[in-house]
Amino acid sequence: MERETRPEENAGHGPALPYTRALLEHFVNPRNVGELSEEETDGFGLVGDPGCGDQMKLWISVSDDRIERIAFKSFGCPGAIATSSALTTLAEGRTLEEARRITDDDVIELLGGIPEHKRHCSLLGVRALQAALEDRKLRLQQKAIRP
Amino acid sequence: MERETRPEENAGHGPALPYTRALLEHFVNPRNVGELSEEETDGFGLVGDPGCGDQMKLWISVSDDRIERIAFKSFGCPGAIATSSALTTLAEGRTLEEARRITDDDVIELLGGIPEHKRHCSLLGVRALQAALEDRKLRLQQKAIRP
Amino acid sequence: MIYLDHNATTPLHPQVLEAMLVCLQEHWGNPSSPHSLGNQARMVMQQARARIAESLGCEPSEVVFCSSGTEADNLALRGVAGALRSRGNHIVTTAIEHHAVLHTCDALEEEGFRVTRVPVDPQGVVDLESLERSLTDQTILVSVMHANNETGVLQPVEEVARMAARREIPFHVDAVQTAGKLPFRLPELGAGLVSLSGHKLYGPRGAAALFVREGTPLRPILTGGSHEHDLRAGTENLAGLVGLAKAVELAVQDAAEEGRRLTGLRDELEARLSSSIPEIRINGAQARRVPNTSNVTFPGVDGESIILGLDLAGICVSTGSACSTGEPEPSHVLREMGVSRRDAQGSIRLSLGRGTRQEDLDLTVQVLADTVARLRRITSI
Amino acid sequence: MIYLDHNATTPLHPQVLEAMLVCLQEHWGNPSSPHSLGNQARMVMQQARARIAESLGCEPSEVVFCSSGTEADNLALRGVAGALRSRGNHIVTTAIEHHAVLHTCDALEEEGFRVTRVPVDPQGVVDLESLERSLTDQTILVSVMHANNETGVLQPVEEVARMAARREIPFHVDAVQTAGKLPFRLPELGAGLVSLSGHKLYGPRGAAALFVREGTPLRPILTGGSHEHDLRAGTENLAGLVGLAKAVELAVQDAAEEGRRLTGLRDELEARLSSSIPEIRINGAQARRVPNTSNVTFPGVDGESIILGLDLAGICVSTGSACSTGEPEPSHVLREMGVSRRDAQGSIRLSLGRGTRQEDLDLTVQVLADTVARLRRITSI
Ligand SMILES: Cc1ncc(COP(=O)(O)O)c(C=O)c1O
Ligand SMILES: Cc1ncc(COP(=O)(O)O)c(C=O)c1O
Repeated sequence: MERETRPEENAGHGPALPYTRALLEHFVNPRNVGELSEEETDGFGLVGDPGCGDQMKLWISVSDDRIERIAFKSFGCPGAIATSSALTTLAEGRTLEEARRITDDDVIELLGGIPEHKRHCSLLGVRALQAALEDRKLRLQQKAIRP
Repeated sequence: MERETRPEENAGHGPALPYTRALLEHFVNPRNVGELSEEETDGFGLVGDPGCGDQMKLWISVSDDRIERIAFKSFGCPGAIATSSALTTLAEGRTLEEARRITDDDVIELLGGIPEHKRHCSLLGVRALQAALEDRKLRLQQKAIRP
Repeated sequence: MIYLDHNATTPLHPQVLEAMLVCLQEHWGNPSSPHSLGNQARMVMQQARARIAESLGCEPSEVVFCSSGTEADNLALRGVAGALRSRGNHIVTTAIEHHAVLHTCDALEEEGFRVTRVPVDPQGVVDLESLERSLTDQTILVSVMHANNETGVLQPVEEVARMAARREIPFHVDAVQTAGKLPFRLPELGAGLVSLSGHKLYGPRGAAALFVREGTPLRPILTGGSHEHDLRAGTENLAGLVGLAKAVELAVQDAAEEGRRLTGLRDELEARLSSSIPEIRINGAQARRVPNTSNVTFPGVDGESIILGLDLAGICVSTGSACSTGEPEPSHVLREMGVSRRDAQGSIRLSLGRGTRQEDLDLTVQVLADTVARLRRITSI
Repeated sequence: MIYLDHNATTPLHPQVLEAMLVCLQEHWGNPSSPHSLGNQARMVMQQARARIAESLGCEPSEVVFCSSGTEADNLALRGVAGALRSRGNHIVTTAIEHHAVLHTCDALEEEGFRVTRVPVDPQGVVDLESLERSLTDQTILVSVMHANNETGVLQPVEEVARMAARREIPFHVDAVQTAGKLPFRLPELGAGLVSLSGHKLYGPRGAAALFVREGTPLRPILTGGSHEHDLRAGTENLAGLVGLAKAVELAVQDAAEEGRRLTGLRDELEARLSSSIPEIRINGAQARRVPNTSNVTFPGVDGESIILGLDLAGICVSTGSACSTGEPEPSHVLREMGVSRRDAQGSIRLSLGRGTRQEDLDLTVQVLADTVARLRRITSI
């Protein structure tokens, strides 16, 4: 179901937008924007088509099997930015196992819903995190091979 | 040119109609409605398609080469009724020669104009009069042959 | 003024005007615009659609907004013809449809379709047997009006729906004259396509709708942006749609009660006309009819002259077949019912509505009796 | 609210609303009805038609009222294609037309017509040589927009008109974005068909017009009653038409002066944007443009995000290609001008209008600079 703010709800309370307050908040004040330095980075994910459409980069720093720091940069629509930001707040401080189990629906729930046609944007964050987690595994394997 | 009453002219003065006051007056109070008896009749004209559309019957009584009495009956639209009535007022009291020269435009002028798509109705009256005048000629000829 | 031409058009319901004004002044954004003004307009539009769907008993996604009943009919006919051209080329309709259907069938014939126009009986009801016989495996569309605009005579659309459904032929109902007059819900008609028009039910001109049941094959006739589920392009006339939604809602709410009231008034009107004017005939009186319509023949006089006589007394009626300008052709509907050309020319339609009161009809009967008597004194036949 | 999306739609001019209200409340008769209320409506309609004709420099009989610019475009394209099908099957248009033209061309292709979409140069101006080369003896229609809705870039329609006239090919101009913005008179365009739409010039939605020059072959796409010189059936949306007439009249009166004012504001806006935001590009800036439109690329950021940033500050702008719902496709217009997909995604359209004041633009520049800077800090590219 498409989550739409009904006009009545908005009467006189700012713009009538198809987004929830929570989503707008993450769009205006995205959390964990930025990059991690090469040394800090334990995993890195890049998703989206760099030639066209939305794109997202995500860095994680892991300590004690937990995501200690997370950072992202995103080229994309409001949904992409907000869901990326929301995803980082969900992932931060979580164990790797917990992080792996974060779903699109978790992100959507945190934001109180997202317009139907923007759902696919919310995939980006979760997919970037999965990619970063995979990347971390690879990096560990590589370290194990030539220490 | 179509003669249309402009709405402004009508503001508050009765219905906005495509007809002139003069035409409406003849429609509401047609002159010379009726039939002449066989004895009175010197000429009779019937025009229009009895199976469909407008129809008009016209009687004249002639004395001293003048139309002394004229009467009509009409099945038809307001234009047919009003122009028939107007025609009879034009013809009444005229010499036969004058009557023969009455045109559609004379009738239209008397009525102050008629909507373009009603023009053909105005033909009926004039045509019925011509027919009646022809009929009179025939009757005279017949009388001459077998008196 | 006494207005008895509600089948031609109706005045705006005050609540409809009010809803439209809010929209014209406040929600004037383009529903396709990606900002708050546009979003607001889009939400208002969704509400209008939902409101219509609820009033008529269908899904919001099944409502396609159009600009007139004529466009809705064109979309139904041309839309199905375009979509099913490869399946067959035969269309079945009736001989008494509105010109929006009949002339569109003429146009489709020019494009190579074959059209059967099923006749009606003397009461103006389509001949069901003849309709059923006309269906072939080439038939891709059946289109039958719910009620005729000139006589008010109801057509057995439910039975036609069953015939069409048995053969899986899409069925279109032109319900322009019944929507808001009869308290039906769309599924009861059994049609995949149903047209209705705002200005016939106290809504605005320029706003109409085609119900398109999920799965009905339809190709758009207006292409461009992806409005109206990709079935009808063009920036939406939002104030019109909001007005239409309000009008449908109000009309459907009142349909049953108002229908009873109008049936009473109409029947009384017809009784009085019959008793005070000799030789009149009520066309389609033996058939089921919508409550508000009465079509009367006054032999020997011309309909236009009666209309003008009434008009001069402040009473608006019409011949039924609204003709844009020029010569009124005798009604094809009455002719199909077996009425002579001359009697068809001497017929008028009285169509009652929300504003009609008993005293209006009292005056109407009196003026009609006088007018007809006067014209009969003049008549040459 | 600061509204800078006038190319998407405009608010009603108060005088337009006033004219519509009179009509909705008093002149609600059906112009086809044969009584005084109908006559009055018919006269009001004739006046509206005459007023439009006078404002645009054509005959009243050459104005065909429609329900939207999209319908006008469809009538022009499908109408000529239908009328001249036997003479040829080739249509020439440009690659940057509005979807109302381009998607209609797609539909005509499915029906067997061949369509050439002439490319534009990097400034968004149609390539005249290439257009002329594409004309064949099978070409039955040329359709070129007067100004593009996304960039405001004017097309050399007068020259195209001469090319088409030399070969006696009907020429259609989509003037939806110039009618009322530029002080032209119809004969200057040299086209047999010209579309315009009410809601782009402070008139109502649901009202538009197609100018059809005497003698232009055209087959109606909506059939039914004989409205609009038999070129467009359907009971007329009288209030809409009256509003359209008033809007056209007012817009044409003010076009020259308002054009100068908006050109000044627009040029100043672009200068300030260029000096306060690095790396921006104004699309089509070297071409002749309508006065009110500015299309700007902000490399590295997403247009939708800019729009939301502005929207939250009460400023309404759009990407230019209004998309009904769902994913905005990067503008086909910018892509045809050689803009990369990603830069097209990072472009917005600011379209000024009657209500736009210098201080609105001051604030807009400031908010835009902040928003773009913020988004650029987030961006991954
Ligand atoms: C039965 C019927 N169908 C279609 C129409 C056409 O609808 P509209 O007047 O909205 O074009 C009408 C009314 O004129 C009608 O009565
Ligand atoms: C150039 C152009 N043509 C056609 C249209 C379609 O007009 P309308 O919105 O009235 O359907 C528009 C506007 O959307 C336009 O900008």
